[in-house]
Order: sequence, then C-alpha cells, then structure tokens
Amino acid sequence: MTSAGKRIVIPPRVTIPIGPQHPALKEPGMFKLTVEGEHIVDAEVNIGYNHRSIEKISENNTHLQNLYLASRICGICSATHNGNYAQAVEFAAEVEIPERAKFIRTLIWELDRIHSHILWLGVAFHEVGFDTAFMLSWRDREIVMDMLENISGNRIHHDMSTIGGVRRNISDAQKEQMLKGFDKLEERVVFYRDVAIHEKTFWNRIDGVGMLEPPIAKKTSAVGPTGRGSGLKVDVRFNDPVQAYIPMIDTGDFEMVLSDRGDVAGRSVVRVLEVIEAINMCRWLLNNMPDGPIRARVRPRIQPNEVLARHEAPRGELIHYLITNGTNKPDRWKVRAPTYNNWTSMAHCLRGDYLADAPIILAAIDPCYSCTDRVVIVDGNGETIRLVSLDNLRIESNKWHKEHPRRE
Amino acid sequence: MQTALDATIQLLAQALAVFVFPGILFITFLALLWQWIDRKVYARLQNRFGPLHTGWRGILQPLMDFVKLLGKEDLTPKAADRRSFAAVPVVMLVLSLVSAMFLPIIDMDPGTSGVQGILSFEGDLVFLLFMSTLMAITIVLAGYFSSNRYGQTGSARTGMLLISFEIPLVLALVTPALLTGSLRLSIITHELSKLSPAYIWLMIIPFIIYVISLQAELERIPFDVSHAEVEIVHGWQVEFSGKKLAMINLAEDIMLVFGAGMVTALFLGGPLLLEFIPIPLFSVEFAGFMATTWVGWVYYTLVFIFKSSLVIIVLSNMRTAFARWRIDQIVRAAWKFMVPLAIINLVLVQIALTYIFPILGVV
Amino acid sequence: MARLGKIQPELMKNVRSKQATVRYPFVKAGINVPEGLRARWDYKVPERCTGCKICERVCPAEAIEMIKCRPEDSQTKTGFRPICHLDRCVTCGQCVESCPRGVLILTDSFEMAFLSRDDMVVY
Amino acid sequence: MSDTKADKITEHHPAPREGHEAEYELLEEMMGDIKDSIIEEGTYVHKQPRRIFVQVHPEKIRNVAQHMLDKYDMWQFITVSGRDLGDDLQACYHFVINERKIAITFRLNVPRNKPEHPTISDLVPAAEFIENEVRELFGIVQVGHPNVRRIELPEDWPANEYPMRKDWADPRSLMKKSKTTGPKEGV
Repeated sequence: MTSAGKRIVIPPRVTIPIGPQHPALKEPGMFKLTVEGEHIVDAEVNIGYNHRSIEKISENNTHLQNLYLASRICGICSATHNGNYAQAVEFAAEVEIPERAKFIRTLIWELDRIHSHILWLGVAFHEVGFDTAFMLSWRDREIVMDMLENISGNRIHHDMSTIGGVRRNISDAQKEQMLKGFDKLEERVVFYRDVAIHEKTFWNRIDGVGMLEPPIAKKTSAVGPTGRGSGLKVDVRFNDPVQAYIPMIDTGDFEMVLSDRGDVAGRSVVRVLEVIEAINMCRWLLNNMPDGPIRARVRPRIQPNEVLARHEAPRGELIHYLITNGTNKPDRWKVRAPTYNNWTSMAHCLRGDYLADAPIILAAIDPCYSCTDRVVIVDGNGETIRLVSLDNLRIESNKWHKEHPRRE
Repeated sequence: MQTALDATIQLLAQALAVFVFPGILFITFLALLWQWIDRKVYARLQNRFGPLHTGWRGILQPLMDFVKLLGKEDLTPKAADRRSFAAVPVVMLVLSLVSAMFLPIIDMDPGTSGVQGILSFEGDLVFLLFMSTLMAITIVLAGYFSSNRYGQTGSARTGMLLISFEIPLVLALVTPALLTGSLRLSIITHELSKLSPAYIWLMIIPFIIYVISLQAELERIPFDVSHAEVEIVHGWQVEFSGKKLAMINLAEDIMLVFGAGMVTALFLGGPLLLEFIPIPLFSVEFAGFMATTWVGWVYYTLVFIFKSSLVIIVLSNMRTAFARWRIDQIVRAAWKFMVPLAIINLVLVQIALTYIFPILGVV
Repeated sequence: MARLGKIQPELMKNVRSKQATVRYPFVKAGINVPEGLRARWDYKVPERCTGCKICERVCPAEAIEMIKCRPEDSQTKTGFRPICHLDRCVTCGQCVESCPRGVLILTDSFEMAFLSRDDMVVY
Repeated sequence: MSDTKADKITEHHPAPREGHEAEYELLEEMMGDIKDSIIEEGTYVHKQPRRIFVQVHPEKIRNVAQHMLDKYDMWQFITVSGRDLGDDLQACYHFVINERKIAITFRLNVPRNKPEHPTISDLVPAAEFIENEVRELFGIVQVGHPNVRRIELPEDWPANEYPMRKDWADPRSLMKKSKTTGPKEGV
C-alpha cells in the first residue's frame, strides 16, 4: 500500500461474455465486455455464429427459388429481402412492372416496417424490464400481423413479391378493413410513443445511454434508425426511391424522421415516429392505388447484367448485389443486411456505459443476426474464454453425463 | 403424572402450531397462494390469463412448479465452494420461515393483550429487521459462493440495494413504534387499533416508504437489478438448479408473505378488522372472545389473508407499472429521495405528537 | 415531462377488458383463420394431373417428390405423381402457382404437428 | 452500340447520357482527378439510375478511397462483395455518396495465384468485418488489415479452402449434410 509503484485496481477487471446464448439476445452473437464493477471499459463484437451459406446455395437455384430463399434470410424483414431480390432481377431483366404491383409491393414493405418497429419497441421494453409494455405492444402488433396474414396468406413469410410483380391482389373489402385497422393502430402507437417518452423509469434507462456521436456514426457508416438517430440523412426511400416511393415522395407530404440526440432515446424516438409516418404512407398508398394488372411476364432466363438493388429495410439500408449471366440462375448474389454495418458502431456505443445498459444498447440497433456451431466455455478459475464447436460440445457433455450419473 | 401429561399435550400443541398451523405448513401454503395471486394479478394487468390449467384457475401452479423443480437435476459448479453453496438455500429457507413465525396471524397467547405470533417477545421488531438484513447478506454470499461472474455481479448489486433501501425501511418502521412506544409487534398492532383515527395521517408517508422499500427488499421490478435476466441472467441465482432453486424460490415467496404480513401488522391493523369500529360490541369482550375460542382462529386468519392479499395486489401493480431501474439510479433515488423523506417524516411525526395534536385535542 | 406510472390508466383498462390471449389448443374458437391462408399442401384434383414435374422443379425447398403412381392412385399421363414432404415444405405456394392445370392447392389447415417424420408425407 | 455477339454477353449496360447527367458529371470529375488509378475498360455509368461502376488498379485502391473521402465526403460504406471470375478474383467495394445520392462500385481484379491488395479498413473502419469475411470466403488477402480474425467460418476450418470460390468442391459434403432428409447422424 505504501509503495508508490503499486496500484491496486478496485474493483478488478472482469470479462463478461454476453452471448452467444443469452436471454437478452434472441439470436447468436457474442459481445465480450470487460467491466470494472458496473462500468464497461472495453467491448469486442464477435459475429458469424450462424453462417447459413445462403449465397452459396443461391448459385445452384433458379431465380424463382431464390426469391423464397431470400425471404427466409430473416423472419422479421422477410418482405424486404423478398421484394428487393425481385426488384433486382427486374432491374437486371430491364422490365417495368405494372403500377399496381409497385404499389402493393411498397405497401407490404411499409407494413413490414410497422410490424418490425413495433416488435423492436416491445423488445426494447423487455430489455429494460418493462414487461407490461412489452406484452401490450406485442398484443397491438397483432393488428398489423393480421393485416399481413389477410392479404398475403402468411404471418411472417409473406412471399408477396414475385419476379415481375406481386402474387396476390388486394380487394376492396381488404382495403376498407386495413384503413379501419390503421386508425386503431395509430392510436395505439401514439400511446406507446407517450409511454416511451413520458414513463420516467423507461426514459431514464434510454436517455443519454449508448452515445453515438455523428462523426463516429459517419466513420463506422451507421445505417437505418441507428444513423438517423445520430442525425445522418440515410434513408434510401428518400435518397434513392424505387417502386411506388417515387410518386409518394414526390407528393412532398412525407419527411425523413431524424433525431440529433445520438443516444438510444434518439433511436427509439426515430423508430416510433417512423411507425406513424409509415402508417400515413400506407394510407396514401391504399387511397392512391391504381387499377390494373398485378404482374408482368418475365422470361426465366435473365440477360447478363449487374445490379445493385438498394432498399430501406426496417433496420436500415439493404443491398442486393446481383450478377446474372444469361441463364436462369444467378452468377453471384451478395446480400448485405443492414445490421452488418451497425456492428462496428456497437463497440463505440458500449464503451463507458453501465453493464445494465448493455442489453438495451445491443437491442438499440435492432440486431438481426441472420447471416453454427460454436459455444463459449468460461472457465471459472482462470480468465479464459474458449470456443468449442457444437460436435465437440456434444461429445464433452456426453462424457460428463457418463461420468456423473444422476443421483437418485 | 398429571404434569407430565400436561407437558406432553402442551408440547404437542406447540409442535402443531409450529409445524402445521399457523406455522411452517400454513406459511408455505400462504407463500404458494401469494405467488398465485401475484401471477394472476400481474397477468390480468397485462391483459393475459396467467396460470390456468392446474387446479381451479391454475391455483396449484406454484405448487406444481415447486414439485417439478424438486425433480430436476441438481448441479454444482466445479469452482464453487460446495458446502457453502449447498447451505445457502437451506439457510435462506430457515431465515424466511423464522421471520414468518413472528407474524400475528392468530392469537397464540391469549393471556397477554394483543394478537401474538408463534414467537413474540419484547423487541422482536429489531430482531426481524436483523433477520431481513441477514437474508440480504445470505444472498450476497450465495452469489459469491457460486463463483460465476453473473452471480458475483448480482451479489454486488444486492449489496448496493441493501445499503440503499434498508435505511428507509428501518426509518419507516420507527413511526409506528414511536406512536405506540413499543418494539413488540403484537403490542404495536394492539395499541394502534386503540388510537384515534387522526393518527392515520401520520401513518401515510411511512406506509408508502415501507411498501416501496419492501419492493426493493423483495427484489421485484423496478428494483430487480440483482437478478435481471436480460443483463446478468438471473444474477445470484444463476448457478442454482433443481432442489436448491426450489428452496430459494420458496424462501423468496415466504419473504413475500413476511413482507406483506409486516405491512398488514404494522400499518393495516393486523388481523383486527371489526375492532376499529367504535361500537361497544367490538371492544374488549369481542377481542377476548375471539382470542380464546376457535372462532378467532378462522376469523383472524381470514382477515389476515384478506389484508395481505390487498398488499400483494398493490405490490403486483407496482411490479407491472414500471421498468427496471439501473443500480446507480436506484442508489441515487434512495439516498436523494427516500432517506430524506423518511427522516423528514420522523421530524414531522415528532412535531405533530408534541405540538399539533395537543392543540387539536387529539388523544 | 417524464413521470412515474404513465401506463397505470391502461392497466386499469386492461382489468376491465377481456384477455387478449386465446386458450388456443384447448378452445379452438377465437382464432380467425383468414381466407387464403397458406398452410398444408394438398393434391386436390388428381384426375387432372399429367405428371409434368413442374412442381418438383420449381419447389425451392425440394419438398415435392415425384413418385411412380401406385395402383390406388389415379394414373397420370407420365405415370408419375407428386408427393409432399411436409418437414421440408415452406408453404410458399410456388407449386400451386406454377401448376398449369390447377391440381395442387394449399389448404388452410395449419395444425401440422406429427410424432414421426414418416407421417409428414402427404400423398 | 454495335449489335455484335460480344456485346450481348457482357454484363455492362452503359447508360445513355440524357437522364444520367449527374452520374456522368461525377465520373468525368473522377477521371480528371485520379485517371491513373482507374482502368477505363469496365468503368461506366449503369442504366439503372444513380449507379456508377469503376474499375480500379488493385494497388491504387487506397489512393482512390482517400481521394473520394476527401473530395466528396464519401463516408457511407456499403459492403465488399467478392467474386470468382475464373482467372481473376474480384472484390467490389460499394460506396454511396450521400450528397449526390449516387452509389459507386470500385472493382478490383486480383490474380488468382496471388490474390492480394491493400486494405482500406484503416481509412473506412466500417470495412473491417466484411474484409475479413471476404478473405475467409474468397481468399482475397487485404494486406495490412488491422484486425485479422475469423468472422463467419468455424475456428477449425482448414486453410486454403475458400467456400465461395466456384471451384470449391465441398470435400466434407457439408452442403449435403445440411439438408433435412433424415435424422442427423450422431457423433
């Protein structure tokens, strides 16, 4: 104690793994947090626990089959992947799809955004222990889920877009039903906005937490609500409009939702306001939907071309880079899910905050780990964390159970 | 011969009281019932059903959970201190049961005035506070014995919770003790029932402080930082499984019985209900009749259950309406708000007792 | 502006209103199955099937298999008929869309739980 | 646009000037500033609106990135997609210039026997993960990458096996195993 050279660090630095299996994360991803007491001093992001080799599989599939494969990349934003692949193939084939198909496709995208953002809101409530609001918001998410089920035939995997248009039409009865549903939904979303902003226990948990300053957000190129929560104007719907977004943005009634707060609260507010904006967009789409056919014929063999299809998914900018080669199979198909770009900013957000804030910061970028096999073993005595593959883990656990038969 | 028989009967009666009613078995029954009420209310407020399929409206679900956990595999981490690790659930269960023995559910000693618990002596309020602190310290040790990082973080948080909310909890209990001039649970309940209704005004703030601190003591939302599942995977409980977890859960439920019972006894008049009505019929004779016959056993128990379940509903509502606070926010809230409030309240009570009530003529 | 207990009025409203959850597996009422739900695959009109194998080719999950017509089946022109392995089926409905003669449909019976993989083959 | 056979099978679909003035303006500015880094063949404005494809000398990618960052504030990085061209491997760096709302793709071909090019992860920190991934899946080595590690593949994946290359033969029949045709063989 008296010697000047000795410095005693209290509390000691401990490495806490969050993930790959953790109640806060619904999918595998690992965040090694080094904490001093409750303060996070360092964070490391590890991903890739569930590589499904979709890009490799796609090279042996036809475009039509890839459409459904794309939809299964992610459960929550299935319509965006599905629709974006369809639009990429259409760009490559250089065909124009009918106006009504464009409107229905955009409508599905916006409905998808609504349900994804409400889902995120519920998760955010859950991550800070506000289970009531979690239950209630997911209850009201059912309104939009029912709409999607009604028009597409499936709750999650809508598969509405096909190459050359959409697969199902929207009848007038469905339209009336949806307009009625939007009124109820808007009332509820406004209520959740008020809860998120005015409930003190929740607001205290998100206010000033996980700061991502605009320069750092730019440097790590944050996309989607993460970027918009830091005041970056990144919204493909406005910057690079496609489909029915072109006439919709031209009306000038819709604005990009931005927040300059830069913390989790900013991201939350952006998301909630975006839901209200998306409801208005859906209303506009339904009211201005032109009549006509819903799909155009596209030959299965697509001419050689390379396209970069951009689309604003609920989580941010979604990229499909498709190279066709004249056959009915893609030469190369690269998917960049929006979460991939937000990983880098994650470590910046985590540093300097409390351990208790880690789940909400992780959830704030709305991670979608859709992108097999390893498990982290933490040795209690030493400070080692080792990675074990699933097969080895199975062998080890079988051995353990053989050595330690259950005491009756 | 006669004395030996008497002693045996006395012993049997006491054993019955301790083990069956209103002792361990009854308290366990109450614990499971409270958990069911808690879950049902929690679910109802969230527009859900809650437990549904075991027994009438799922009333046996807590028992079912307990039995199921007993049959599960019991694991001990390799790095844990085996003996201490195994001892923790037992210690917790014993502590909570002993605490619950003090609750004045029925009158065990009709000779003395007031409704006595199974255990009752002068100064038992201090002893109870000591027991609840000991409980928190056991939790801290439980986390450290499990040698898990989540567990250790959870223990550290329990320690923080202990130093922040134990103080308002104690200070809130001073008011009833001050008004009655006693530290004995039964005397406090008895004396409070005799005070004039004007004293209710003095009891409101301590009641609120006590209920909030109780929520923190029981580690429920918004104070459940020490076993927040999304951050530290159930904190200090993370390594416990099987029988140990069953015992810990039961101990927590019994602490809920104890906490709700303390609120009932100290602020809501314990098992007394009709005695508050200022009619001669419900005065001393009624109490005496209740205390000496079997009618009192049923009547007092039902009143106690009724009042406690009201407290449980309030606690469940509190659990529903808030998000989880961060530990630094909790400590700040406790030291900036709750502790000063408790101290100010004490000053107010003193001023009221010394100056205001004599002027107003309240006896 | 931030205050405690913002959600309390909503909670009181919930106490009065009916529960949002349904007792689904025990009480089947209360689930509304929309028209056009895509669920279990069905070989609806075997008489019209020609055994052209388009459904097998378009299936993205390789769930449809063409087998030789058994004696009890209605015989197709090529002598093959489709069967569906429900464990692989993703209910996308592409086979229904691609079938030139409208033989296949996706019914709305969504309860597809089986004890064995052998039961999951739809003939 | 001559109607030859070679034109038909190319993937490049250059756009007419009218309707794509902004893209051509940007491309000409770039050609003026960093002409020595750009290979003209394969550099064009695509028919799809707001897309430019630029072929870059592999060793000059840092200069290009630095120039674009300085001059146009091209902060929004999208991704890197690798591609197997047979003799060459290709890495496509996709960026967006947000002020002009144009997506630019920088393509660099590296020879298959020596697939190396300098990294840009230190200039664009967002590229760190995806460059690692491209190295894993295609074997394109980014020289000077600050944080080389496994991202997608298991730790025990053999070296010199790059699954996204077209000639990867699936030696352990992993693609077959993943199909749900029967109970998985236990270990």
